[in-house]
Amino acid sequence: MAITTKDLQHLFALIAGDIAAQRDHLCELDGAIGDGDHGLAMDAGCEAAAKAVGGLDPAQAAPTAVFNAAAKAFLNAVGASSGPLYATAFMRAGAAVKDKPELSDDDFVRAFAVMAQGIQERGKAEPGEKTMVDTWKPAADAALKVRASGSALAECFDMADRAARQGCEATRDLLAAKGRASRLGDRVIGHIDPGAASAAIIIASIAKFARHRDG
Amino acid sequence: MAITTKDLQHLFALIAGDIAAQRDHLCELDGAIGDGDHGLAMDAGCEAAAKAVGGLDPAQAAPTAVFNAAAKAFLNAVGASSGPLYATAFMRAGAAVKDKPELSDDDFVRAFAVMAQGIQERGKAEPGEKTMVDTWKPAADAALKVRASGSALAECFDMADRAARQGCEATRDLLAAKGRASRLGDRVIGHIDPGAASAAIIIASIAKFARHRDG
Amino acid sequence: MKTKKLINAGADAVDEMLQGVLVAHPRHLYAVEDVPRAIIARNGPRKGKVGLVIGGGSGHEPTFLGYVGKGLADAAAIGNVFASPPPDPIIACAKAVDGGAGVLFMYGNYAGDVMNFDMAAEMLALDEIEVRTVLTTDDVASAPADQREERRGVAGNVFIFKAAGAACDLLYSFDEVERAARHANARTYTMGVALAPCSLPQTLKPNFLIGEEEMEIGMGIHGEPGVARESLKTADAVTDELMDSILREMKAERGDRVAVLVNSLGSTPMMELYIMMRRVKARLDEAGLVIHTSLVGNYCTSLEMAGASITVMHLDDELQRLIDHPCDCAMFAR
Amino acid sequence: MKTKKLINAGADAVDEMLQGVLVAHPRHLYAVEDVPRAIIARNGPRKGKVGLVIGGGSGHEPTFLGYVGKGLADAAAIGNVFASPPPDPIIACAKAVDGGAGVLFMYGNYAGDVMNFDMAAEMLALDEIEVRTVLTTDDVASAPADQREERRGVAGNVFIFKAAGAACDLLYSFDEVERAARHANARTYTMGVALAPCSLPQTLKPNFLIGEEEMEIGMGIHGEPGVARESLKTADAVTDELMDSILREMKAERGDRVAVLVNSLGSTPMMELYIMMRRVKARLDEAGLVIHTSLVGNYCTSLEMAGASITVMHLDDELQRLIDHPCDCAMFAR
Ligand SMILES: Nc1ncnc2c1ncn2[C@@H]1O[C@H](COP(=O)(O)OP(=O)(O)O)[C@@H](O)[C@H]1O
Ligand SMILES: Nc1ncnc2c1ncn2[C@@H]1O[C@H](COP(=O)(O)OP(=O)(O)O)[C@@H](O)[C@H]1O
Ligand SMILES: [Mg+2]
Ligand SMILES: [Mg+2]
Ligand SMILES: [Mg+2]
Ligand SMILES: [Mg+2]
Repeated sequence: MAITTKDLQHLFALIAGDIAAQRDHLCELDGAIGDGDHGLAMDAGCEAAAKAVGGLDPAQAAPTAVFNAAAKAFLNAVGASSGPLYATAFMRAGAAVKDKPELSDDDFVRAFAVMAQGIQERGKAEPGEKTMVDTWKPAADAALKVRASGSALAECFDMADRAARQGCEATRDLLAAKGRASRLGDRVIGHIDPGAASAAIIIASIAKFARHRDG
Repeated sequence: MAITTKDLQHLFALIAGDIAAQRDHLCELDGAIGDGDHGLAMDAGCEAAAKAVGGLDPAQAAPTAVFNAAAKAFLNAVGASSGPLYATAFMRAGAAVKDKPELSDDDFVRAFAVMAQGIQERGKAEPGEKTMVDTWKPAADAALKVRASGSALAECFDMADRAARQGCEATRDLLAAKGRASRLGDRVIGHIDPGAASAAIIIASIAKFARHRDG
Repeated sequence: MKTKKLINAGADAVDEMLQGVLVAHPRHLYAVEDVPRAIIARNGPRKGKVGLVIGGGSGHEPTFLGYVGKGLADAAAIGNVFASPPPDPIIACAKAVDGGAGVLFMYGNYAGDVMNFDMAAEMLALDEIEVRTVLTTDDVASAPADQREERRGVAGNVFIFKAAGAACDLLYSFDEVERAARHANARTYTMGVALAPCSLPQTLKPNFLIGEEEMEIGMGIHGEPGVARESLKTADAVTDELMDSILREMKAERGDRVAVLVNSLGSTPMMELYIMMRRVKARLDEAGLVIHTSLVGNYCTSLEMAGASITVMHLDDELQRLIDHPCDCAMFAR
Repeated sequence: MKTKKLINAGADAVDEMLQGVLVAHPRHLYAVEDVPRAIIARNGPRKGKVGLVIGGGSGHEPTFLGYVGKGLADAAAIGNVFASPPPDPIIACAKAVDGGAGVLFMYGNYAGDVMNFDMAAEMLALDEIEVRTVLTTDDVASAPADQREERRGVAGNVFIFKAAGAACDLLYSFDEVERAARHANARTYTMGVALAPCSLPQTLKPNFLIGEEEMEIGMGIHGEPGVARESLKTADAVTDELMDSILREMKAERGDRVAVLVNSLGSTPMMELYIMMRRVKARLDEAGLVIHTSLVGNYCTSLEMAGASITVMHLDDELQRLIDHPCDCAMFAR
């Protein structure tokens, strides 16, 4: 069963709700090693994206338009670090599904993987630098790998979710090399990276979405 | 036994000590209906006065010089409302004892009474307007009256002290007509006037001084 | 719990501040020799010009010393925190700025200031320096309209001093300076609101208590209680409440011009002031009034008190000219 | 417990602030049509002049929009509180100020700002508008001296933007503007100390925790942790600690001139800043350095954060000329 524009609209709404529920928690995480606004940025961005995407006519708009609308809305609502990172992610996803009226499971996993790649390229960050890349990269790798072995979408994203959570948790012991936290030396040890935490929430939402479709 | 310059030096030191001990309490009273600095002003003023007076050579300086030095030092250390009020009080006392090498009990009571009068004239305040006049005026009246009946100095100032405390306490129920508190309408009801309270402390110090001399 | 401050000994704060002011602004300001609390404009006073001496307690910076300079005040006498200066520095100021045309004292209407400046004026009379006094009384909250002369002087000082200083700089006669100063004061209205207290450097304790959800309408700039304690409202609602009082008294006609000051009491940031400014503009538009000039920022503070005040000066042609007249002060230039 | 603020809805604070700024300063500033976060100088941009676009998060007022005006920046792109603006308003600023001689982007070195401004520059390149970028990196606390380009940009922005804006106004070529801007940045050093946090308008919760007797040396202007948490010291001791770091790096020679900024992070009052200024002067005297100009006040804030920073710009003849060049901004004039 293919993934339609309508499904993607649901997905963006799901993400926005899950992020909103963690807004204050994400601000607290950012307060410890950053400037305390990451929850606000992600909440504003995801809400704007869901709203822009929700406003599209599913009969007219292909999945590529969904991702592009999300990119634009997220970026303009947020700025900050998260804005360009997620806008780039969504734009890459949009490019990867160009011309497709709806998405196969393979298409969807590929879109997911290029999102991770887009984030990494925009931020010029490597894994291990205590950023959201530490969540996105292992999650994308896991999804691709499980999909290559022929598993269903739900299973791909279950494994992605697990990898994301591990990657996020592992940022606790890392020094930061990118972003605001990179100036703090070993004072960041013991704190999870807020961008890694919000990424894990988003990936959990996607896993929920995939489970719901397959189940 | 006449009151000498040396005695007056002790008196000013006594007052400075007693006011210093109540500095924070006076600030609290002023915080409720004024700007919270009355303890600082009285402490700085009395300390400066005691220091200036203490620096005089008792062999050279007559009582008038003591009061004038106190006036100048108090005024320059303080400004505020209390500065001109107490400076005027001390100047009047100085004028009242001009040319006297030392003070008889009558002289001392008269000096006390003109202090009260000086405060009243400088501030243009009548009793009942919730100011230090509500302490000074009844105290001066009491001292004069008791002295006229021939009592000893200690008794004069015991009665002055009692009248001062009553006058001070009575400001609690008054509306304010002068000073910062005069803009507050009935919000001042229930609060003692800080200037009335510091005046009561000073008069209590004088009573202690008089008791000590007579006793 | 003590308020944290970047000070040395609390009792030295005012004098050390003044030392810092002089080293920061040597081209604008100096202190009279041996009278460190008498701060004089380098380029202000001159022969034939009425000398303008302002002053009051410390803790309101840039009021008073920030408004000393060419085209504004010639000198400021500086007191302890929230306390009038004693007569000595006032006298030193007057002598330093006397250009033979008279010396005008201008300061906020507080009992302490009145007594100290009056004592100074009495002593200056002995030296045949003619002194007159114009008290500022712009704080609408501090007395009813029919007792205007009982009111306190607050942030409106900025506009009132500015107008008077311009009149002096334009070499108005002593009579005319006095008239213009009274006129400026009579047409200036301020209302403030406080959200949180400040602490004096000597005590480091909050100088009043206020609930976590409360605000105090009409609080004085020394933390003196105001007219009412209410629960905190939105910026628009608070601005409306302040503007209602001001507009009610001002009795301006549609098309009249005003000067506006949205002032922080200390720790309220510019973001909040400009949010209020937006509403001030809406209210003035509604009343058909035209903003000729506006100031937004820290102009008359109470150390780190949280809150803001709104001042409106009801301009006429003369006041507009005086407000537009250039001035060059250490902390304020036009 | 919530921080009390004079705002309406927290999410509207930035836009309402900008509306207030525009009604307060109509002769200085306007916003690009339909792009309210792109604030342009009325008298700045002109043909043949390099256009200077600055920008960053809100909450630092008067940084950034207060430095938009003739002789300084031509435009500011404004982000949410403590968040870089997105590319759209940056692009709108660049287009509005492009005089055909190139557009220079200047902003503090933060990952978010770099990504957004870079995206904007990429998109402007498609429109054949040539953009170059000079990041400010004056915060000594934020990286060791051998990683100068990793440092954050903080209050030194004021002097660095001022120098670059003057170079633009003097019609320096694009190459020369860029060189002067880098030169200004390279010679500017800032160290700050925070005493108490601020709260974002959307959360009204303190953005960091700090003990009742503690201070944070080198805290960032968004409340990012600094280099060390210590117990609060006297103003002189704190100033010494900040000046030690600055002087150690600056390597100035006796007789050299400097520009000094003692800046409040928000709620620290002028009294405390001038007490620090006094000590700054003593330290500079000791080092044989001459203060050419000094600024003391709220120049680069973090909402109502308590604390202060000291900036020293090590002048040479060119920087001195640029710093002295007149400018006329809504919140800053020379
Ligand atoms: N160069 C980068 N590459 C990838 N992620 C980054 C980079 N810089 C910052 N981040 C992520 O952004 C998060 C902070 O985002 P946010 O708080 O929204 O922005 P800001 O730092 O501008 O306040 C960090 O926790 C980190 O995960
Ligand atoms: N006109 C006046 N006459 C007599 N006493 C006055 C007058 N004005 C003020 N006071 C007294 O001064 C006290 C306040 O003194 P203080 O706090 O030192 O000065 P300030 O009001 O300048 O802060 C008041 O409590 C009151 O007793
Ligand atoms: Mg952040
Ligand atoms: Mg008082
Ligand atoms: Mg006082
Ligand atoms: Mg941020």
